[in-house]
Amino acid sequence: MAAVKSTAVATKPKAIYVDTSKCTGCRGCEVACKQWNSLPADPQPFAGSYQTKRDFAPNTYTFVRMNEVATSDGEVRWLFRKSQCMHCTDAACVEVCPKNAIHHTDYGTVYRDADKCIGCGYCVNNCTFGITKLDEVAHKATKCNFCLDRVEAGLEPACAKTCSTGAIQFGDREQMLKLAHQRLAALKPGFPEARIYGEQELGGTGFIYLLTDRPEKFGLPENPVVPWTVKIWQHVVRPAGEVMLGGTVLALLAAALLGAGKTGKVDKAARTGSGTGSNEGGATDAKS
Amino acid sequence: MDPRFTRTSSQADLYAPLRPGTDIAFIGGLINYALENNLYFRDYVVNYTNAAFLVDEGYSFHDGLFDGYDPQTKKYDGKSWKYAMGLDEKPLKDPTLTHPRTVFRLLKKHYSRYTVEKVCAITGTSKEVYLEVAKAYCATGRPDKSGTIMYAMGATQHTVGSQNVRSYAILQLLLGNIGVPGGGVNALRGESNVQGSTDMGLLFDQAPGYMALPPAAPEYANLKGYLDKETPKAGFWTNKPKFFVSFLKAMYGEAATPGNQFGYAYLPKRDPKKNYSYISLFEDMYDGQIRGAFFFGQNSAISGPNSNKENSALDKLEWVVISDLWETETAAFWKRPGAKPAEIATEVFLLPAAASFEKEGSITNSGRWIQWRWKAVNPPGEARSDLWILHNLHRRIRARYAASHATKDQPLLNLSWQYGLGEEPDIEAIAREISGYDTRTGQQLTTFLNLADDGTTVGGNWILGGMYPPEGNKAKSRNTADKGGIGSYLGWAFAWPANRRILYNRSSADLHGKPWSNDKKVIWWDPVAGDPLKNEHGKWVGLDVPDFKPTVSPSDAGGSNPFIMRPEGVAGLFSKLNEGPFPEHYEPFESPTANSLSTVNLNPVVKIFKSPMNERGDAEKFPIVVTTFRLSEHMQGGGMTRNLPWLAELMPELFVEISPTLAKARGIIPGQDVVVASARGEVKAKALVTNRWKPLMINGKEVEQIGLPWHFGFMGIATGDVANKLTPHVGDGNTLIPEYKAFLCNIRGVK
Amino acid sequence: MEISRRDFFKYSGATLAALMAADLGFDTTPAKAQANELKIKFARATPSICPYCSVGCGILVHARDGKVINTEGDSDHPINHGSLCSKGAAVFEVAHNPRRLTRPLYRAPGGDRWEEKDWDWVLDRIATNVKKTRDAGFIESEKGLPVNRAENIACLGGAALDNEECYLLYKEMRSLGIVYLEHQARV
Amino acid sequence: MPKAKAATVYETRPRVVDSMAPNGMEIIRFDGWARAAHWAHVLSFFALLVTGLAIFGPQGDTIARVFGGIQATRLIHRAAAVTFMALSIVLLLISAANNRFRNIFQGLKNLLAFDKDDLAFLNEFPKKFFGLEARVPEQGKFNGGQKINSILVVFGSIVLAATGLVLWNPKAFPIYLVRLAYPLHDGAMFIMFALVLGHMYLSLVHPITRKALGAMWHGRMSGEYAEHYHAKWYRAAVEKTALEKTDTAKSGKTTSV
Repeated sequence: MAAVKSTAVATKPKAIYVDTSKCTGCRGCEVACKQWNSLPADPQPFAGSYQTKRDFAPNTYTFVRMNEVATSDGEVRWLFRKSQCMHCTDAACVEVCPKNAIHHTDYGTVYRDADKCIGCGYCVNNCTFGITKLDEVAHKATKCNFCLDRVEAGLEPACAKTCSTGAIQFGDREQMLKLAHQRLAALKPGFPEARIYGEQELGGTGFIYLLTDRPEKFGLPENPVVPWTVKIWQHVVRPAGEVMLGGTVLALLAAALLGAGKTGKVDKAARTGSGTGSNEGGATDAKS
Repeated sequence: MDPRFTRTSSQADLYAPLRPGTDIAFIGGLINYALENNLYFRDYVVNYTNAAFLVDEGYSFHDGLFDGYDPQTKKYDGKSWKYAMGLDEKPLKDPTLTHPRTVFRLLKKHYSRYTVEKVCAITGTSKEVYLEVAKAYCATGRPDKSGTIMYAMGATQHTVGSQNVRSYAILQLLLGNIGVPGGGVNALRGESNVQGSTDMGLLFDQAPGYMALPPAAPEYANLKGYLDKETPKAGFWTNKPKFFVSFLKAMYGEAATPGNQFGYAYLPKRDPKKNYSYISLFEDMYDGQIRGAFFFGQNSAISGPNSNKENSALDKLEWVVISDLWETETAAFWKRPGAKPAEIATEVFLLPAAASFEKEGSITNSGRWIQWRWKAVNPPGEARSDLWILHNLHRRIRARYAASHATKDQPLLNLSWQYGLGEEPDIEAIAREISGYDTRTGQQLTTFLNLADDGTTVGGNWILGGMYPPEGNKAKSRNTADKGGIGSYLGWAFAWPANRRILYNRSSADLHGKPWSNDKKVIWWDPVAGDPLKNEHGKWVGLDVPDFKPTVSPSDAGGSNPFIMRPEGVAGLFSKLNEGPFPEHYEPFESPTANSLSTVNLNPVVKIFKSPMNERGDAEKFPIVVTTFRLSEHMQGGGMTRNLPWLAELMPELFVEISPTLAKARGIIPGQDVVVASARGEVKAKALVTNRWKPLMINGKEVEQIGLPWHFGFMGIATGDVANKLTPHVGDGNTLIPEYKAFLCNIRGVK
Repeated sequence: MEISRRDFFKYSGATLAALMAADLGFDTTPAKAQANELKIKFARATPSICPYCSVGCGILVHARDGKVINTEGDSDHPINHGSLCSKGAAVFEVAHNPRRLTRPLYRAPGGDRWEEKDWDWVLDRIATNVKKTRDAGFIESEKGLPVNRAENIACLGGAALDNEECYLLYKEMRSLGIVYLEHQARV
Repeated sequence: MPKAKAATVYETRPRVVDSMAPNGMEIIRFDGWARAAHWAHVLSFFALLVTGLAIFGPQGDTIARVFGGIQATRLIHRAAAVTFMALSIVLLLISAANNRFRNIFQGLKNLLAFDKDDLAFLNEFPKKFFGLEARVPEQGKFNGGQKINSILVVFGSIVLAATGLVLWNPKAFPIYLVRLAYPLHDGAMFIMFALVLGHMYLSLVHPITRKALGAMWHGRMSGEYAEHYHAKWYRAAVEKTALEKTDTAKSGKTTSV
């Protein structure tokens, strides 16, 4: 309903910088995330590759995507990317959440408040990256919450702490960006397609990737946007609807006051009949 | 370099595939490359290795065989694998390295056969990649550079496993990479305390501290005979009598007196003709010789080779005791798929053990750091620590023999067991006994140098000497300072020996005691340091505890002999192992091709078991090379990981990695069930078709390769067939470690 | 169903007010994140070393009222600086796992199931077996030389045991005369 | 008022009924089924609207408490949706069967047939609505405003139902369709909400038009009102009744509503 979402401006912007040129796919982050958040396993059958997780699940906030990519000279590259909620600044979930259960924190991350979430699934269906999932039993949307309790206690998020190759680092946003740019400069000669992903995308995301190849090789959209349907919904339909509704009520009030002078009787003078119904209003009519 | 393109390879700057079992060819080629292109570190090689030593005339090598080989006994006599001695009974040397019988020349001649073409034909690596590897790695031969070789079971689990590691040592010595930071030959061992359990001598022929357990042979009849035979004339091992007597005092305490050779007779003497190592143990168990067995946290049904045979061996036991945290496949061998419990008469005891954080104790990592573990919580239910189990089992067995006066029971009754009267043994007392104390004062020793051979000191394991000095257990120290930034962390825990972090670090300095390069300095000679009262005129100082006599100056006698454990004080490019002084490439027990370097296909000293269930596969029936491997998500026999939901969901079941060409050839689609068969068994797995695997050109023929993780078994959450049903009962020429990493198989899809 | 004009104003006014309030987005509840309480806040952290491979990474085991509530890397530890691979990170499930053995189990010869026993019973029975088997196969001497060995009992394990445990195991087994003493270092 | 037994009445040609109405005449405007359908829809629509609003915004929680918590509210929303759709279909069928189907298309045609009177009505009535003088032409059974309203209601309901089904189980539909369903559902809700407000005003508050409320309550509208505001429809009804009177006189049956 609210046209303007109460988005806390990030006073202490933090970020997690994931360097895919260092990740060896050991999946320590997957286990550490489950350990800290006490998430039970959700076993999937062997799916033809090391990556047994195909998608997020109510108790899987993060998993490592493993793509084998053939290179031009017939060799193979094995690209790993730890995937999780991106914590976008221009966040579709924050916009669509009807209960203000998802909002930005002082660190610029997107936090889902379990108490206010009713499990309506708006965020699940509109997330730009399709990450948030719905726990139908607990009626809660589930996603990575950037280990907010740890961050507020001055600790690193669980995945950043457990990463043994230093692929996942946590810190102030501009410090992380500095590291990313340094690394990019070093990698560019060997990896022409290397780039930073998340610095500008969607107004800057809480997770910043240093990709060694094009985004789709890592299962990421080239330039992610909040779905246009969300924009139409939140910035056109809703405001317009509210204005129209307000207008209707005012019109009815005005009509009632101005029309007060009329007697209850049928107005003989206007024999030709005044009919009923405003341009939007209407008399009763049975469905024929 | 790895037969498989692994997740680590994905981040490597350079990945070189090679056929499993051809490491010596690969490294031999690098040795040749370093020598041919003069990339070796000459000063280091001349002064710190036995390159300049002349070898006895009797030494020879021809068509894959060294001198003195007896085909009947399949052994070398090794009589002439020694230095040529001068009149002064000292080895003859030629520092100019020109004499044809210098170790250097013989080495150069031996590896001149390992040309790049020949090597690439054997290993299947492409020439371009191989030359890139050679160029990149041999560049570390410069004084200011260093390179490290890290390896695991991929190098050791071969019939030529020991020589594989020897070839790493030779390459590193030529490039001057031993004793310097960022150098070394580093094993990535697989269990949290496998280093500690090896240090404690839990091997059939060992006493703690890498000392030999005496065999039943005339020359070992008494302690004096043992010490004369086992103590070298020079080098640090000349102290062995102090270490061995202190060990006997630790074993038999008061009952170990000079009179009874400190209880030497009580030690069990093994039959020298018999081999009691892992494979022979199960062979003998299969033959019914072994009636009872203990398994302490070991899941042999999964991790042992030829598991069909090893499981059948377990069936023959009268009783077996298993102590573990889970009901493993070894504990449940009597109800394994296909077994008939009614016909298995073994009495099985499964004891619940405590986990690492449910008990106190120290463990030693691959870097020889002995770290203490504190107890966080009690074990669940009635689980107990292995310490508790061993302590209370010993007391009960001993009680049964209390009344006996038979001599055969004296070894048990005279065993020293001073760990308190309660059920829970006093672990600090055990740690103190291991580290060593003076029997007269009860004072903890500060170093193993204070151990004595007259029975006045107790030292359970000399290499841990000094871990528990009077001021307390150094394994518990947690100072995070790293002086000099080379990662020595001298204040963190205790490293054996004597807290040295980089062994042979004397070789990081030149003949004058000055570091070869500032970047690679560890210790150096400081003429000013030293305590004048002890008329010390200079001392070795630096960023690590010197692995050298601190006050011996570089110019003193032996002042430039960094390899203090070896009699000649210098490293052994030429060094005796069962198969010879230089590593030579031989094909694995089951190979798709003949040896193209000589007519000797299999390592000539390997023991072949002519017993049932030990068939040998040939390339016709089994054309595909297979190697077993481990996953980062599972651990060894799988007990500790396949019972954990978070890990079971990451790697849920057994799969086999195959190349797209092989898949097409066999009509196998990704994810399909396949059967992998070797001469010894069959295994069902899911197919993981990946272009990380490619067939390799081996001696002109295209050979397919596949990879099988071996953690899986029928117990636990993540289950699967036992990959080790396929592996052979054949082992390395020196250690008899099984050849898991290279054998032959065939594969077919299951409709 | 006559609704007086006054009633109408009352009702529509009320709904209007509610709508207007919602309209302008006055979110009455505070937007600040109330992250839940840090679970390890009052826990005791015990340093331990990972039970898996031999790199020797440091692990902190957080416990409260005798129960493990969290395990993560030990940031002070110079080897791993707080990081852990997938196995080390899962150590929590070694503490909380219904599959853990909690009572001594015994399987009778030819039997098809485990029976739960107490420690006294199993240790006594094992000691009896050891003595019976040792005495049956003990070789006291060979060719006049004392050998004191028992070749009919083997002992395997344990690279996962502490040093002190390995030491006791060594003393205990050698004192019985066992020469078939092997463990994972060989495989 | 005598209880009028529902006679088979041709919707489009209403019958005149003798009664004690002020000018002694009423016309049947809506038969029983039509009224039943209307009021059933009012109930389910309001249930949908209110429970929908409970989800719609943070302030909805107060509404949700009335229904026993947000999850109960969402359940009621779904239940009401089912009744809403079921009613539409069932009653459509019944009234169709009642009028032997011919009438349905006729009804829809009337609804959608816009003649100049309707257009004239649309720009005249607003002035009148605000008390200004306006020349409103004669209207049929449904004036221009009522036709617009009906169209929007029918169309709005269909959109709400369709998008509601998509939102109910998003996994069964392609994601872009699900994402499109949100703005459509909300938009249709706004329109329907505004319509209902206007509609309630005119039928309950507006001094003149509220007199026609009875037509949806007991089905009859006073002749005077009909003649005044639905002249064309009124005349058609009167002629028809005159014809029937002569028939019954011959057959001896009394005319009934």
